[in-house]
Amino acid sequence: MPGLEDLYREIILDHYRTPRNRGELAPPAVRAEGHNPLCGDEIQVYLDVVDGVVNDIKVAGQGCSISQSSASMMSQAVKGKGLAEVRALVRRFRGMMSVEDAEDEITAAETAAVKLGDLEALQGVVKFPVRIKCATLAWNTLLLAMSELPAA
Amino acid sequence: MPGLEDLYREIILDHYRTPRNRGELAPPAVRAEGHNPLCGDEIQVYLDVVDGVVNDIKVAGQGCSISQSSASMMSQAVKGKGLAEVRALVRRFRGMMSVEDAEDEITAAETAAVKLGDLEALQGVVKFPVRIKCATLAWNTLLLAMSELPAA
Amino acid sequence: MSFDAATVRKDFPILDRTLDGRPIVYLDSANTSQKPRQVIDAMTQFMENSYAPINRSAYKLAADATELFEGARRKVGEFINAPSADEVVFTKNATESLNLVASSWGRANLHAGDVVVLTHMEHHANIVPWHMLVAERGIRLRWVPLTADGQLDLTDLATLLDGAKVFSFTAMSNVLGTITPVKLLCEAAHAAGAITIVDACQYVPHNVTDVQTWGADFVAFSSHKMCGPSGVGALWARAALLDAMPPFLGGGNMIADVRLDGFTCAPVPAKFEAGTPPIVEVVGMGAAVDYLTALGMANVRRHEMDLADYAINTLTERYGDDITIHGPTNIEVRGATLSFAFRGIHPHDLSQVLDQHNVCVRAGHHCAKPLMRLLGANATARASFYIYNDESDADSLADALEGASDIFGL
Amino acid sequence: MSFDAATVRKDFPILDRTLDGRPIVYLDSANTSQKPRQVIDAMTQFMENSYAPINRSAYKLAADATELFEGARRKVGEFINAPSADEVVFTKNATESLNLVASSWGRANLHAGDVVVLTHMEHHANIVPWHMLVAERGIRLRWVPLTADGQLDLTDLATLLDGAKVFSFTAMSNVLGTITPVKLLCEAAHAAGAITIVDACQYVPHNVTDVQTWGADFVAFSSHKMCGPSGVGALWARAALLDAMPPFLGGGNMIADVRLDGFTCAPVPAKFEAGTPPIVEVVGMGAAVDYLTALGMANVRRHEMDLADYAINTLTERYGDDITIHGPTNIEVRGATLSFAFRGIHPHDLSQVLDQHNVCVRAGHHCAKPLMRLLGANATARASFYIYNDESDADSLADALEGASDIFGL
Ligand SMILES: Cc1ncc(COP(=O)(O)O)c(C=O)c1O
Ligand SMILES: Cc1ncc(COP(=O)(O)O)c(C=O)c1O
Repeated sequence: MPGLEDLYREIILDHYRTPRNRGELAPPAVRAEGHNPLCGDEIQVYLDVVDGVVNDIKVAGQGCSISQSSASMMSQAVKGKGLAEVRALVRRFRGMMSVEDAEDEITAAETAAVKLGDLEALQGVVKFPVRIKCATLAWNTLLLAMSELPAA
Repeated sequence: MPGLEDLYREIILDHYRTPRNRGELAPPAVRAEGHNPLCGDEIQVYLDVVDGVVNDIKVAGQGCSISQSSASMMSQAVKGKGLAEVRALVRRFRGMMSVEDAEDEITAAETAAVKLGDLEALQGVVKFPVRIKCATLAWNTLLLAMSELPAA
Repeated sequence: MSFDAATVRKDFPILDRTLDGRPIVYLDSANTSQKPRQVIDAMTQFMENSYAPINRSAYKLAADATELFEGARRKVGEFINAPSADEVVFTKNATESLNLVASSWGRANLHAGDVVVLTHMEHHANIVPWHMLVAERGIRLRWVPLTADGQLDLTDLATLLDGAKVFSFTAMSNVLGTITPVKLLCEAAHAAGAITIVDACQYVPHNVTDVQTWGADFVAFSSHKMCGPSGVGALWARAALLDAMPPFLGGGNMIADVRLDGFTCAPVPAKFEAGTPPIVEVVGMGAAVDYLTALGMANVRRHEMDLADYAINTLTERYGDDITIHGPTNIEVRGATLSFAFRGIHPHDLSQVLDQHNVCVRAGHHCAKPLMRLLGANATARASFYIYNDESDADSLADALEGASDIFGL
Repeated sequence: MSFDAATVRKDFPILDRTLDGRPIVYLDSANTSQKPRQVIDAMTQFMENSYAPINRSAYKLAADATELFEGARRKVGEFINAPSADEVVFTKNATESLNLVASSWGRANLHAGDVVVLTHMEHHANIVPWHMLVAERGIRLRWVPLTADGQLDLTDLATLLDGAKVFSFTAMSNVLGTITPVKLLCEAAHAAGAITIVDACQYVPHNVTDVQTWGADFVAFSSHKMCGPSGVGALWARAALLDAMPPFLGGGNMIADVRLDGFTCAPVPAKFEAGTPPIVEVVGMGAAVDYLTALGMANVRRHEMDLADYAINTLTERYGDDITIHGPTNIEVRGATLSFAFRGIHPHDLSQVLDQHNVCVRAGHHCAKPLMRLLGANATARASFYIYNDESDADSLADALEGASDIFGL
């Protein structure tokens, strides 16, 4: 049986205690809201994209250590990145969480090339299938926010 | 286990083969329709009441030996009777079929006093619970017809 | 794999039983099927070892139960070749599946004057929900008629479908045994711009089912007719349709958020699964799918074709004009469900007499009263065969009929 | 009769099991309860010996199965002191029961501007169906607020009920454990001319239920929370109300007649039981009622009061201000369902830590998001006790909490 140490790595708890990029952004930043129907977690992602690059991102809401730390790490990871790169990252992260995405224009090679960095710490979540939805909540909400960006 | 001879008494088969009072009556006779949702049997009872007495009654429809013979015997039994007597008879018959009726103005003594005559032959039906609905179909439809009589 | 009904039969404890010292000849599987040991055990073991809430709690026991439950969804999806397990919605029975479509898709898409096409051989479950929309919405119904041998008469199909929004039809008649040309019917409906709803309640238990080859939009069926538990059924539909539909029942599990002033829905399939689902029953349905898959649905179909052939021949050879078997004579387009009339004896009386020999057949309108009226009867007797039946059961039926006419002196 | 949880526990096979070498401390019965051997056996035996269609076929096997099925209806009716078993409608769960009322009674009786009164502690199952009618019909909702200790605040009840058509409320909160004064609420509603719908999902499993003393109009509950199988629930209602209501789902069993141009309904309860019912599950629910009746519901209530008392005292003595238990402190008006907050640890994380000790509690919004928002949380941890729990389970919970704060360094 996987132990709690697989789940609650120090870096996760650090992001949980000291979340990065918390707050809100005013329009024209887009806002998306996500719910984890299982535990009631709610998250709001504010995304400010300028010229196809994530200029700023903020995260608000309430949640457990996994969903909050995942959101915090995500915000760090995507800030300053181009949208294509962000998409590949989301795909890579969801892949690590064993969520299968349908084939699309992002190739497997592109996805595999993405560096996860700190996010690797969330790897242990896969052993606790119920918590996968906690870990992916911020990411799914990010996708939602991206889908609401005005067409370039 | 009860045998078929309990169910298919000779007098029942006689009424089935040669049903009495089959046909229809024109208005002002009232018409009521009954369905046995189990087997699809359908019955129509035409009831002509003059001065509180069953002047004429006819039965139409399709059904199994039990529902048809019960209808035939019923038509014979009620023809010429006053409505109060008919009600007591219905109650008595339903009682024999182990259908419990709520208390009403007809006393237990009145009900017990009713003679069933040939209808006693249907007694065996109680041992075949599924067929009780066949035996009572005509009687329930008679009640329906009576409830549609113009108030005296 | 070769298929041996005698071996299969051993898996069904109830068929080992005797009643009044005689074995049970169960010929009412079109009504509901018996349950193999494998399904009973799966349910028992789940309740004894693994029972827990689904999709709600986070502890191991609940996580494992959820995995078993969702595993059953995948099995059911694969059994009908659904593109994705998430397109499988669990309901309480096929009736609820069909009501779900009529109520949710119907109320969102059908308005006064819109046409829904049904057939004359539909089960009440595929008639009454539409009658309710006739009353509520003023939609109109058109009916595909039948040929003399109980197949769909497709002569005027294009005309009937012209301008229709929905074509809802059975894949196999529960009265006549007729198998309908589902793929062709779906193509015709789509060509006319109508969506298709397939009542596959009698088809899935007896045939290889492939919803993608059919090209259907909605497919409804029940667990209890396919060796699975009572209390659960399924609706398959294209994801895009389910996504666009309003919810059906409201409550827990089907929401993303609830506030004092409104709610938002969870993604499918949760959106259509309000409240605590039939947890044990879904797991049992998964076990039933495993059981049937191991037998091989092509083998099942072949077995039933042989059996239907044998039964029809035996009965007609023995009773000639005294027996009328409804539905197609061509075994290729019928299942092993035989409705029949015998020597003018009312089916209810007939079934009573057969029951003296523990031969269990259904007598009645089979929840298809419009079809009954067309057959000119208000009831038929119906013997329906399944995997655990063999030629001896057909013989028992034939033997038991012998005594029937004596009693009624007809 | 004296009540001994240790003896009761022996009836539940799953509680005999160990996970990773340790016993299971099941504290999630408000979510769904475990099943005693007696219920599992009743279902198994029914499937092995007596399974057959209900109310459709005439042979002995079917007649006997029908008798067992209808016998279960009588048992369920007696268990809640229904005037007649025919007033008991079997559904798939309490959620369907509540949807049935909102959809069938609601669509027939509620129009734009009509008022339905709910409370702030309702389960989504008693909120979302009404939201759906708000959207479809333009009815209006009013909400009975709560007191600081989680009881209904009845100060303005008369005003809230003024002009209302429906008052629909829970008899016991699944989050706070609060037992509401059902009789008084029914009287107030009737005085205002409103009908009453009681969500008794959390009440029936834990208390003596008497729908006649309550004076309620509709009462909904689920089998799976009262030691019975999943896949079945019940709706009790006054016969006159059921008689007057339009049908809910359309299909087999609920009809008197079906023609090409319309249909007529069967009498209740069949009118509301479309399609093949959860046959085995209804029989199992009857066995659960027998089981609980033998224990004595007054004993069950007394046991749970003692246990709630013990658990609350143990937790507060041990953790003082580090733990906040929601809901009433007065044991007379609460059940043994304890929602709590602990040292600022998110309930989801808390439940994960408790799970390391096989202590099964639910973490989440408990399908009561509006209430959660009022509590200022988006989730709580909830430990809910039942007949098979005893003081040792409360101790296990208290012990397991010990380790929780270490991990989070809070
Ligand atoms: C063709 C057909 N459709 C629908 C149904 C309804 O299925 P259920 O009673 O399981 O809801 C049945 C079975 O009764 C059927 O034979
Ligand atoms: C108070 C209350 N009402 C309704 C429900 C819904 O019950 P079910 O999920 O069995 O439909 C529940 C349980 O989830 C509940 O606790």
